[in-house]
Amino acid sequence: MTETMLQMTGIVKRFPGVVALAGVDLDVRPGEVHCLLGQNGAGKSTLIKVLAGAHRPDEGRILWEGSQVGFGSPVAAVRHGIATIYQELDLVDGLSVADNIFLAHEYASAGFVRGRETREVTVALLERLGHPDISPGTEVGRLSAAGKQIVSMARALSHDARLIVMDEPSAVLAHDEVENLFRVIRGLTAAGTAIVYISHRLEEIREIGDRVTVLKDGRTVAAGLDARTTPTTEIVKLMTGRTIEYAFPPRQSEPADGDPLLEVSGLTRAGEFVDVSFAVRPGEIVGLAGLVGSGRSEILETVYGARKAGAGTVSMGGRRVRPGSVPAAVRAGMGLAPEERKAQALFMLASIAENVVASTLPRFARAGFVDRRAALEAAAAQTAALELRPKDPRRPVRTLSGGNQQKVVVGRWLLKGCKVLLLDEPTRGVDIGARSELYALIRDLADSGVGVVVVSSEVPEVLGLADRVLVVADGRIVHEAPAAELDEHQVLDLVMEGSAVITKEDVV
Amino acid sequence: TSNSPKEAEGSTGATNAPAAAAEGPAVTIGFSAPAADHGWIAAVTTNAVARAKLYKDLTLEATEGTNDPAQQISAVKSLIAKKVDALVILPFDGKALTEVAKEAMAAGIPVVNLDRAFSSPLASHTFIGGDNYGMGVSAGNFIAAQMKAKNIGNPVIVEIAGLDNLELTQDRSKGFKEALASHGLKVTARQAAEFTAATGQKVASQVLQANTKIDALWNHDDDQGIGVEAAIKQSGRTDEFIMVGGAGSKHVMDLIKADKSFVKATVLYNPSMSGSAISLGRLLAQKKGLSDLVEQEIPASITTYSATVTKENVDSYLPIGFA
Amino acid sequence: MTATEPATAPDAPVLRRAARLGSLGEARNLGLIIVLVLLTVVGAITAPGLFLTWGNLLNLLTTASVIGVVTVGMTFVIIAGGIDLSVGAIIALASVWCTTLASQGYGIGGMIFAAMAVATIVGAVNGALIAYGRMVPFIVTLAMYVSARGLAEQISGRRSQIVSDPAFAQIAFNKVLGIPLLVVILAVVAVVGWVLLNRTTFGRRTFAVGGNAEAARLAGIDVRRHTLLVYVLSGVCCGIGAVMLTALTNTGASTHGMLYELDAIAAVIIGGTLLTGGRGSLVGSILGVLVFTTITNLFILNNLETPIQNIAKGAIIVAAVLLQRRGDRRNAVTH
Amino acid sequence: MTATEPATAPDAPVLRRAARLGSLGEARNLGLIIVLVLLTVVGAITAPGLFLTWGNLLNLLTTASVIGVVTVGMTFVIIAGGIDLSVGAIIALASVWCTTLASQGYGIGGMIFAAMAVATIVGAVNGALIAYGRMVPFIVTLAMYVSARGLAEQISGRRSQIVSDPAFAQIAFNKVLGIPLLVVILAVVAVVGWVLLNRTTFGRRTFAVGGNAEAARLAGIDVRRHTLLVYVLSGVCCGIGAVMLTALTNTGASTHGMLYELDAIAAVIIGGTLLTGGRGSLVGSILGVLVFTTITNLFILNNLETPIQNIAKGAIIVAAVLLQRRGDRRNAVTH
Ligand SMILES: Nc1ncnc2c1ncn2[C@@H]1O[C@H](COP(=O)(O)OP(=O)(O)OP(=O)(O)O)[C@@H](O)[C@H]1O
Ligand SMILES: Nc1ncnc2c1ncn2[C@@H]1O[C@H](COP(=O)(O)OP(=O)(O)OP(=O)(O)O)[C@@H](O)[C@H]1O
Ligand SMILES: [Mg+2]
Ligand SMILES: [Mg+2]
Repeated sequence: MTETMLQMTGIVKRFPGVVALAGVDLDVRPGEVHCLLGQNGAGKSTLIKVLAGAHRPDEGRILWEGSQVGFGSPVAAVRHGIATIYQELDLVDGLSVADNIFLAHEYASAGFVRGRETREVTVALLERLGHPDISPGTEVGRLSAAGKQIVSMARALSHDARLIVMDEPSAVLAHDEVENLFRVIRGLTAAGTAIVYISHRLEEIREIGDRVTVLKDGRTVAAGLDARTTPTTEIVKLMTGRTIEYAFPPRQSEPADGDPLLEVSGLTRAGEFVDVSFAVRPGEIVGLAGLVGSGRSEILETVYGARKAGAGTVSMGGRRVRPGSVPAAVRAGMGLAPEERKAQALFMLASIAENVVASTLPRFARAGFVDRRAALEAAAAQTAALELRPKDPRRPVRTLSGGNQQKVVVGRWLLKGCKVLLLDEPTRGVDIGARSELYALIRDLADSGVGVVVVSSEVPEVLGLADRVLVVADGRIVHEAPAAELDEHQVLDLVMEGSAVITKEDVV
Repeated sequence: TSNSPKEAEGSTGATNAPAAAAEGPAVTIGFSAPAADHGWIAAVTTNAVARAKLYKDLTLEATEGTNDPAQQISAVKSLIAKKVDALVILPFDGKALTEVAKEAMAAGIPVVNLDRAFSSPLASHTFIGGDNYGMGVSAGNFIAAQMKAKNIGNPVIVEIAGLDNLELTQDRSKGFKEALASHGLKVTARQAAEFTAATGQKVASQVLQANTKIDALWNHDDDQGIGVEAAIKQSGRTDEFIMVGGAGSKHVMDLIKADKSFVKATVLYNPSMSGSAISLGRLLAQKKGLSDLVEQEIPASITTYSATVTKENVDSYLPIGFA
Repeated sequence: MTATEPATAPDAPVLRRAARLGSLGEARNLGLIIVLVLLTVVGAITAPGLFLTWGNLLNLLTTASVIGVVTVGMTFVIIAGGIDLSVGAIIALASVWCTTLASQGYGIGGMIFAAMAVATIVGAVNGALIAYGRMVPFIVTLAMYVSARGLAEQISGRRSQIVSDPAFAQIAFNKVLGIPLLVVILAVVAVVGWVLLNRTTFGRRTFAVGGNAEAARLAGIDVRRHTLLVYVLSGVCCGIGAVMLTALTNTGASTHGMLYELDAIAAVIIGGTLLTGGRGSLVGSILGVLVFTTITNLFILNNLETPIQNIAKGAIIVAAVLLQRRGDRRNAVTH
Repeated sequence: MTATEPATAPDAPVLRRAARLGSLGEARNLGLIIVLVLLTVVGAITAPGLFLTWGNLLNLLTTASVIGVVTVGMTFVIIAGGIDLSVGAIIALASVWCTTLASQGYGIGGMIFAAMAVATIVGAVNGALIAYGRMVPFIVTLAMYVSARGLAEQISGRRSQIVSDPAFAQIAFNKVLGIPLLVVILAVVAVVGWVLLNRTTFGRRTFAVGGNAEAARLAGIDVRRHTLLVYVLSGVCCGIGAVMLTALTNTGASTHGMLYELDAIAAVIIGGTLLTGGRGSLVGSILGVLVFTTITNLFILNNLETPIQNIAKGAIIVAAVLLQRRGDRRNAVTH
């Protein structure tokens, strides 16, 4: 099938101080998976927001199934059969899963919500996404980032649209979840639904994509490339304008020794994780691999004192850290770049600079008075090191693209420079180019004697970056080994078995 | 109660020709009072304005009422700055406004202190106001007499006071308590409303629940009384006890005259005093005396007696019953 | 097109976690009920034969009825992420308007219509300025709070306007199977409100608008229209409240409804609704009203002095909330 | 240490852009300044020779001084995501406490100390209950609003207490280079507050705590301690305000500071601070106080009837905010 379903031409979108889109073209055919690639800040999300009627374009025209349309509002787009999964999971925490999925298109008679019907359809949708475990009544605010992602996918499926736009759906998902997602996508495309798929993971593009459009600085630099055959180097060159060998920095030759910086022993939180013990030595990078929901975030947050441990101890340099107190952990020299940037890390109303120096203020203060110039320069340096776009650290952080916001979060802790750095999904939504920068920076930190703990849902990342890997399944450390001695499949098997074993035990 | 201004003026007692009304030099009088957040203060303000309208030679500068001494001080200062010829001040808090009143006097502007007394004689040329303590006494005496007449041994007497954080409320209750005591009686229950019909109903309805048998009830304020009256009717206990009002609204006087309800009397505390205050202010401003007094001088203090209005004497008071 | 392959193993932690946590609303309501029970016990002990009487109970509910109705509207406004400081003023204006000689000329029907119309219009003005004028609710309703009362004073000449039509006064006397009509009205308004909030699309969207306006917009909700409607709803409740209060006091006065905004907001917040919107419970709000009313009732039955009442009241409120928090584990975060 | 590349200072065009954008605060403040100018023009026209006089100006500022000081504290509280309904009550309590015969026995020093001590302690209690008792600010400070005033009434026996020491009264009469001391105090408090908010770590953290408490906590800020401190700060401001008001009125009374909570919050919100916290401007708050005070002053000078005044007041407030919004393009969200 070659006829085009959607054709966007010369789309321009300006924001105060930035041109987000400087003339973008995009054409999508029925039943295809059309991948949208581009660096952080290239304009992908803005483009799909224009398509979804969430932004009004300043110029350009949209042809939808032959006829010109201008979606004044999200409703209009939905009515035309275009559903969207936004990058910033825009769900209502206070409402239940079912209510979120059917918000604004509820099953209702005379304004009264038909509860059972809603629940039934919700269950079906979640089944289809491989998550019968999420109950329709659960308040969305209680779900993990991953859980929320599932719900927004269910929401997109709930209006049977002919075009579904997915803005980095896999960013918060681990391997198995992505498999579910792809299974669903194949089902949809088989039925003639078109998908616009945004991701920074090339291997995913290879697996699911049909054609690729590449954006750079708000312009279409390439369209209609074949998703499977186009060589990576070319795609990366189109995206970044330079060649990046997508490789991890070399590990230090001899494994780290000396007394551990951080020692965790017997840490337990009812319902989240059991008897977690591990140690981190100076200059060592420890990776935590595991499924979504396996409790890695909880482990990090508990080590950091953000959650109170039910049992077990955390000590830094041999001294016990007061449990359940973040200030204590920070004083002891820990830092945590949390998982959910919007909820747990960013001050959306503040500037980039404010956000970057948030944990480092005392350094720029004399007698409590902040040397704002120094702080600003430090922030500028940090963001430049992370290739933040746009550069100016005075801009409000809320105007940044998702990936750039993530860089701000990580940048905050790289700047802080603590003894032990805990990173939860540090590369979530960060583009290829910036990733290798990030890896380099993390490795530099380690080489300077900092102990690093990295949680990532991308197994290759854990294996590539870490010296030692802990495999977490269902709140237990089921395996520990030097990264060199493991490969992706081993890890995945371990994860699955682990959970299998544990769940059996629990049943008994 | 009426809504048309004409009647309203009538009820301010402003129509009976004011003393020394003979035209004099044109003068301006500044007027400042608390926020009109309840009927009595509202009537005071309305009466002052109505009274002023009767004099062709008088302009009234009425400032926004406020319950914040700081604001009222500033208002008075503005009036001083405007070089008014006389000031009529009903302070939210007499003591708090004393200093600024002194300033005015020092600036040669005669001050008429209305109702709530300053703490220094230097602060005003003349005080005119009601007798809060006396009001309580009148109410106490009337009730005591009634009880004796009905020869009820230790009767249940309840008191529904007004805004309790005002000094005048304390004085009224004090007078009531001591008058009753002089007859060997005491207040069984005392609760405070806020001078408004709504709060009157709210408090009274619950006081009625708290006291299964009542012989007499004194309510400090007739505007609040509208609510109290409603509550009593709603409780159905309309002929169990007598009720005495306060201040003296036209509505209550009508009830007393009709003598068909439980409202048997009200002890005057009449907002028309603001009218007199304006007249005095005008005379001071025009440097006139009180021609009808033997000595021309305007007395330093006029405390209007808090008469008890009953069905015997109600007709003579009806004209000044406020709306 | 349904799932072709079997779904992967559910990740157990999510389930466990989800299961353990009760909903914020319920937990808090439980707390408030405990508080009410305790207050009742105190009442029974300190005012034997007075507090626990049918008469006192009905009177207590009657006292709660007006503010209760207002609180229902306020609950919607706050859940939708707004605030309405003008409720008291609207009641004053509506009560005055419906008791002018002119209105009274039309008899009870005309009076009720006048009150409802005025209140609804004022609510709509609030809503329009906030939704379409994109102004801060606090400021808009504060302005209305000043203006509406001013207008009420202007119209009434600041005189209490006594209701002449006995039929109207009857509203406060009538009973339905022994229950005062006013209490029945509160019950009806509360139930209707509850259904509207928890069983209709309007209610769902109210939560959405307050919880995440941007998400609501992206979902296709007309956020502005909804905001407008919520303030209209609050206005309507004030209109009903005005009719009730006018009947109860047999007057319309510019002094009616003073501080109702504070009482209503307090009831809503103590009822577990977030001042920032998006989460809340109407049952909680009603319980909040009952708690506050009961406290005052206890004081009056025990004939406490005003200052003591106030000191104690504050303490009791704090105690009540602490009690509530025990019921509610969710906000037990470490720091 | 961590930065691998040299600090790239933001390039020129970027800087210019940033400058053009301006902070929301500034934009709104500009709006308020325009409003003030307009009010001044109106004053000059309607009350020639009265409004634009040095005397009236000082009088206006003196009136603004007490509420102004309170507003400074309130600004911190609201930016930190809280609210303080108890400011007026704290002022009443402090003024009463510092004018008891006992306190007056210690002379002016003792009186000032008494006021400051009481206010600070009450603020600390608020803060402790909110930060460590994890209770809703609205409820805690509402309870305090009731209790503190009750306590004031209890102590004073509901009779205002005259200040006997002339030295104390002098506070209201003293002038510094022709400027009333009270106005100077306001200026000093405002400047100190501005520096604290905009130039110190404390200020930055206040924004952080109000903007995203969870993020602040994970960023290593001791959110609870900071919250406590913010309410203490508000208490201190109330203490200063109490001393000023007591000197101004030469009395301590349980009726002092009525509705100050509303005036202060209104000034803060109209000044462009978000009721939800995280963003705000102290300059805006002060401008807000001046706008409100000027409006009242204009009315006094123009001798309008109070009801009309109130109606107009509401209208003016709305107009003012609309004017402000023109200054502020950024919150023009697409709906
Ligand atoms: N509301 C806004 N105001 C100002 N600038 C904005 C706004 N939204 C986006 N931008 C800018 O537009 C550009 C494109 O942003 P967009 O979110 O589309 O990037 P993206 O391709 O989605 O990046 P990422 O891969 O990180 O999600 C960025 O420079 C961003 O700063
Ligand atoms: N059902 C749930 N109820 C409450 N909080 C949850 C729930 N599921 C996840 N979370 C929270 O969401 C965050 C993500 O943790 P998650 O459960 O996904 O474990 P994880 O191993 O960190 O998985 P990932 O980091 O890959 O998302 C954690 O803060 C966790 O507490
Ligand atoms: Mg994006
Ligand atoms: Mg996680």
